[in-house]
Amino acid sequence: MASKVMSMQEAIASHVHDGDMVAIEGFTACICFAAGHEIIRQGRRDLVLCRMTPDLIYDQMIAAGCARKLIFSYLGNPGVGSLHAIRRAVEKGIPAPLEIEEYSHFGMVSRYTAGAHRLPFYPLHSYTGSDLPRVNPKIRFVESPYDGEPIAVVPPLNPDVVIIHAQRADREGNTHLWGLLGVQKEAAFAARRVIVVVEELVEEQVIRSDPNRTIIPSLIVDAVVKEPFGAHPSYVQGYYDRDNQFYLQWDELSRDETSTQAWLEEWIIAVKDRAEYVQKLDASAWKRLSPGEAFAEPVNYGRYA
Amino acid sequence: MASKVMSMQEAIASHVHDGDMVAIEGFTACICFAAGHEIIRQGRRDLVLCRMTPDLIYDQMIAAGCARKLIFSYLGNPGVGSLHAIRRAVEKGIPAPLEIEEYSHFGMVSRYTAGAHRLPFYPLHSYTGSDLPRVNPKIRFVESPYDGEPIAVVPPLNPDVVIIHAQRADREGNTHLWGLLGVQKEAAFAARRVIVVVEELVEEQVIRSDPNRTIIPSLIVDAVVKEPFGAHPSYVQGYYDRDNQFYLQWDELSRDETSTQAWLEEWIIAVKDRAEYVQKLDASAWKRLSPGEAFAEPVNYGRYA
Amino acid sequence: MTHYTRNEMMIVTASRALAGTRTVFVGVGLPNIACNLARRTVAPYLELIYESGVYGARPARLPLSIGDPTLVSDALSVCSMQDLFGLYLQGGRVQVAFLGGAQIDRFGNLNTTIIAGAAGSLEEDYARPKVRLPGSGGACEIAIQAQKVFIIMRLSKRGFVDRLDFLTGPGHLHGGDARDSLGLPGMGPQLVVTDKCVFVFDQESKEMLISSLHPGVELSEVQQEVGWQVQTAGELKQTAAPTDEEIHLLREELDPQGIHIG
Amino acid sequence: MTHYTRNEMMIVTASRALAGTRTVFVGVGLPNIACNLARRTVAPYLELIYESGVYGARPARLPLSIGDPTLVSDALSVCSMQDLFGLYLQGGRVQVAFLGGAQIDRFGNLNTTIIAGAAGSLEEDYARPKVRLPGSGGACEIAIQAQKVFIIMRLSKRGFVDRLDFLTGPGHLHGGDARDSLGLPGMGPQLVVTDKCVFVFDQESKEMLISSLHPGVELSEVQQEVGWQVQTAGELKQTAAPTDEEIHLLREELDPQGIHIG
Repeated sequence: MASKVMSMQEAIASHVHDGDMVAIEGFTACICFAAGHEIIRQGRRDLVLCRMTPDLIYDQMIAAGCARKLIFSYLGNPGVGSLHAIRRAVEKGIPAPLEIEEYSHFGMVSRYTAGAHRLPFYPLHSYTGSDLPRVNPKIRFVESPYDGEPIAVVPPLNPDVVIIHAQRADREGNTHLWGLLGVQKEAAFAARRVIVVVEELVEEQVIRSDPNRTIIPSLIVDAVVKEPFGAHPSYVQGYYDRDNQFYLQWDELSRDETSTQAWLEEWIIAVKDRAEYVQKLDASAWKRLSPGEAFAEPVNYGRYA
Repeated sequence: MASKVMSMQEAIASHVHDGDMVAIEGFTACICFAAGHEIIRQGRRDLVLCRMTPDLIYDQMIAAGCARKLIFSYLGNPGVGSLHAIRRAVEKGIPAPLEIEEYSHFGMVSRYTAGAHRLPFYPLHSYTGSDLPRVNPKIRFVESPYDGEPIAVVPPLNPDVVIIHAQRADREGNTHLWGLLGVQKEAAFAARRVIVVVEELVEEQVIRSDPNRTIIPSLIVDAVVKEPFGAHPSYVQGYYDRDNQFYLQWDELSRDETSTQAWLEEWIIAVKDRAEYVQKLDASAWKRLSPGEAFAEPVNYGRYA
Repeated sequence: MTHYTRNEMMIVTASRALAGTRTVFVGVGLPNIACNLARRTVAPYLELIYESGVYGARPARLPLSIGDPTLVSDALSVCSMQDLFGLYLQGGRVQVAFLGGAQIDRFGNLNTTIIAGAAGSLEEDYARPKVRLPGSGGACEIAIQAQKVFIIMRLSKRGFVDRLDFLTGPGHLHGGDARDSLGLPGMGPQLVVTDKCVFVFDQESKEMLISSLHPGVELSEVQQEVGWQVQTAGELKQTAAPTDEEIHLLREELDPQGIHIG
Repeated sequence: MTHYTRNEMMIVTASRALAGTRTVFVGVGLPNIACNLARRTVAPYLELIYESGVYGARPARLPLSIGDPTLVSDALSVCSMQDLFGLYLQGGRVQVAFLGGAQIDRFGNLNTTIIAGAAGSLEEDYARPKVRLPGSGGACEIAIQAQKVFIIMRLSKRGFVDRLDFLTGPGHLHGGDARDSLGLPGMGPQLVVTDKCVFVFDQESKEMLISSLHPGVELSEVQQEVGWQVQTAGELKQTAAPTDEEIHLLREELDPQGIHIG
């Protein structure tokens, strides 16, 4: 198979279009800020953004005016507080009104799962007694044909593009991911197009040495981007830690629309790519964020020839 | 937590009772023949046996008269041919009539999944146009509340006991499994009681070094049995190969009821435990079945202290 | 006896409620410290479950969020969120879950979605909220599925309200057998730990009752911060103060930088 | 030209039908060899998918069964069967699946469940079969979900029947637009490769038609082994014989012990 390796610029230009439904997934870990920044730089508009936890990256993209709608389950700066830019959009329509479609975490997980498994709906024990179904008509109930009891269901979610950040992949996009797995596998299989962004490109043989670790197969991948530190300020298990100073800093600066726009200008618009962003960061950051080593115990798959 | 380690004798005596619904799972790999043999030795009766692929172990247990019912999706000696003892029971009622409840593979997987997730049913695109729903009233259809189209559903399966064979576990039952994963996780979470049988007992730290590899957590495990070669004549990835000579031999000897009973007598009833069975096997078997080494590439989880 | 803060009092009280518990669904912040304290005191076999996909975490530092890498390193198992919510929570494997919220009512129903403006209808208030809160996260299904829910919230009139602006996670709904009649699998809220007192729920009516006052707190102080006429559960007790050992564990081992206990 | 066996003719014909295919759902035996031959000839980017949970297998030996450890070692990905059936097959990622059966009818419907005795009704025949066959395995959902189904079966009057004893995996059902009207996602059977000829299906009626005869086979030999009056698809062609290269690959690399090609 031909290599799918390309630059982030090419990947976003080829696969993310105005009006697309886009999900940059990753639950607190492996959030591909590099892709979000490139989408802002390329000036995408009218996106429908999906993510369980919009986190700072969607706060930035919404502040930059990329999105018309947000599908989500938890709007927070994790462990810190509010997402001020999204709150401004929802509460006051600044910079523009934002349509929202809201679920619980398990509801979002179930939507991706239904999308990935090509199911018309996915059942879950949730929403009974909650006001959420009153404000989201897509949350419905069906009766079990066995005991007649109702159970909540959600419809499939099939984004146009899903962007996943991981530790390593080969040039075709066979991807090893470890640590928190979030909803990445389900989101990627639900997608029409998949962009995989990795810390390291490796030989196919590295992937084949541990096939149980392959969360995303080349079959569903359209582009592979090598972008070290591409998840900063979030973290990549075994590679770097969350840069909590930035999460705290964003909490301060994003309270004000002017300082928010100034930050976007300085750190995204005026920056060419992730390599330049990494250079612009305090060099000591990477030292501070570097974890110690803790290797998995060996596993023998055996040769059967 | 206290250790759950016990002998196979104790594990079967404590957790498998006459009339129980029992599943020894493992799709061609990691089939715990040692547990099945001990159930035969202890003379269990009226079991409801569940397994996607009954394989030789259920052929032996049914020939020994342990079961009154079989829930399954494929009745074959994989890669070889028929399961003759089960065919005798179904076609001729020898040694006793056997009730059957039949699904497709995905139907069985879905039943375990519904059981594990405590769902009243699980939807799948199958059975439409097939005669299977005509002979199994548990296969039903529900309408999607989104597009009104019907989709097949199956009800949860919650065995009293599920027995899983794996490469390694700690003394509490936190279990690493690699290679084919089959339906083991879903079956174990669906079970009321779980027996884990392993090739090696390891320190908890080995498990904690690679938490993504833990398919079954201690939380759901009731007994841990160390039983090297406990899956023979099936295989354990990285430990030993399938003993295909035995699969071929069984195909011959099991065609006849008398030679089947003689084999059960010689290799199960007259044998004290798996250690004795292993001793009784040709010593060259283990050499013949031993695979070469092929280790997974290292993975760093990092220390975050 | 060592002097202690209100937060320390809350944490210690919450940790003691976990005596004998095997599995707890943990949020970050106060619940995380309470659970780690319980492991060292009243619940040595307690396993921590995080919605991010972690079972049996052994955090080497205070996690910064519910998905901190320190929760993964050295955990017993790390799985997808589909498995975590499906197999652990919905599978009925979670004995106790901690929840909190911006608003709670007398039946332990929680709101983490919006603070309403003046629009008047739920749908309009939702569309144009005065304050947009984080939303459910996992709270809606946790409230429905966990065997027991323990709530940790600071006592305040803004929080303990007569009527929620939005019902995100169901407690006992309108009370009585409301949960049972809707078939909700979990037992719902059993305990509300605040910085001033502890509430339990009446067996029949499922209404919140003051069970004990923290040392030095007067009943009127509690009444004043609750938006409905709150009753007591039999004879009013005093919450036992933290022991020296508990305070020592909190300050020396669990939160040496004083981020949450201060 | 090298002499070849009937099995080699079947395998080579099946392998050529995979030209340009990216993903194939493989059974053991003949389909496995056909797929591995296709990878080396007409479909270099073909990835093998096994229902046991394997994507992108690179077997170092002939697998003994659909779950051989040689399918795992060096595979691109190995997942649970829930993921394999849900994400790959039901997810619509399988372009071609190979199936076979004990019986097939003119619309490509397959029976792998029972050979009926004399009871008369489906339910009674099922309860007391003359021959109990293996059952569906994954065949029922594969027949429904794979984009295209290719069937490999030896031609025989016992197998090519006017009426199935049991319909395990749906082909084109009663023909015409039956599949579409039931909403089955896959296109159903497209090809039947036998040891004597190749069948295709009429675009409209969906009835099986003889498309080509293998070298040396007469039309009457085929007619004689089919339990209904079978038509030809336009002008009857002769199946191209195996090339020396194909035969060489089969005998030297893919089945050196002659287990399947003999």
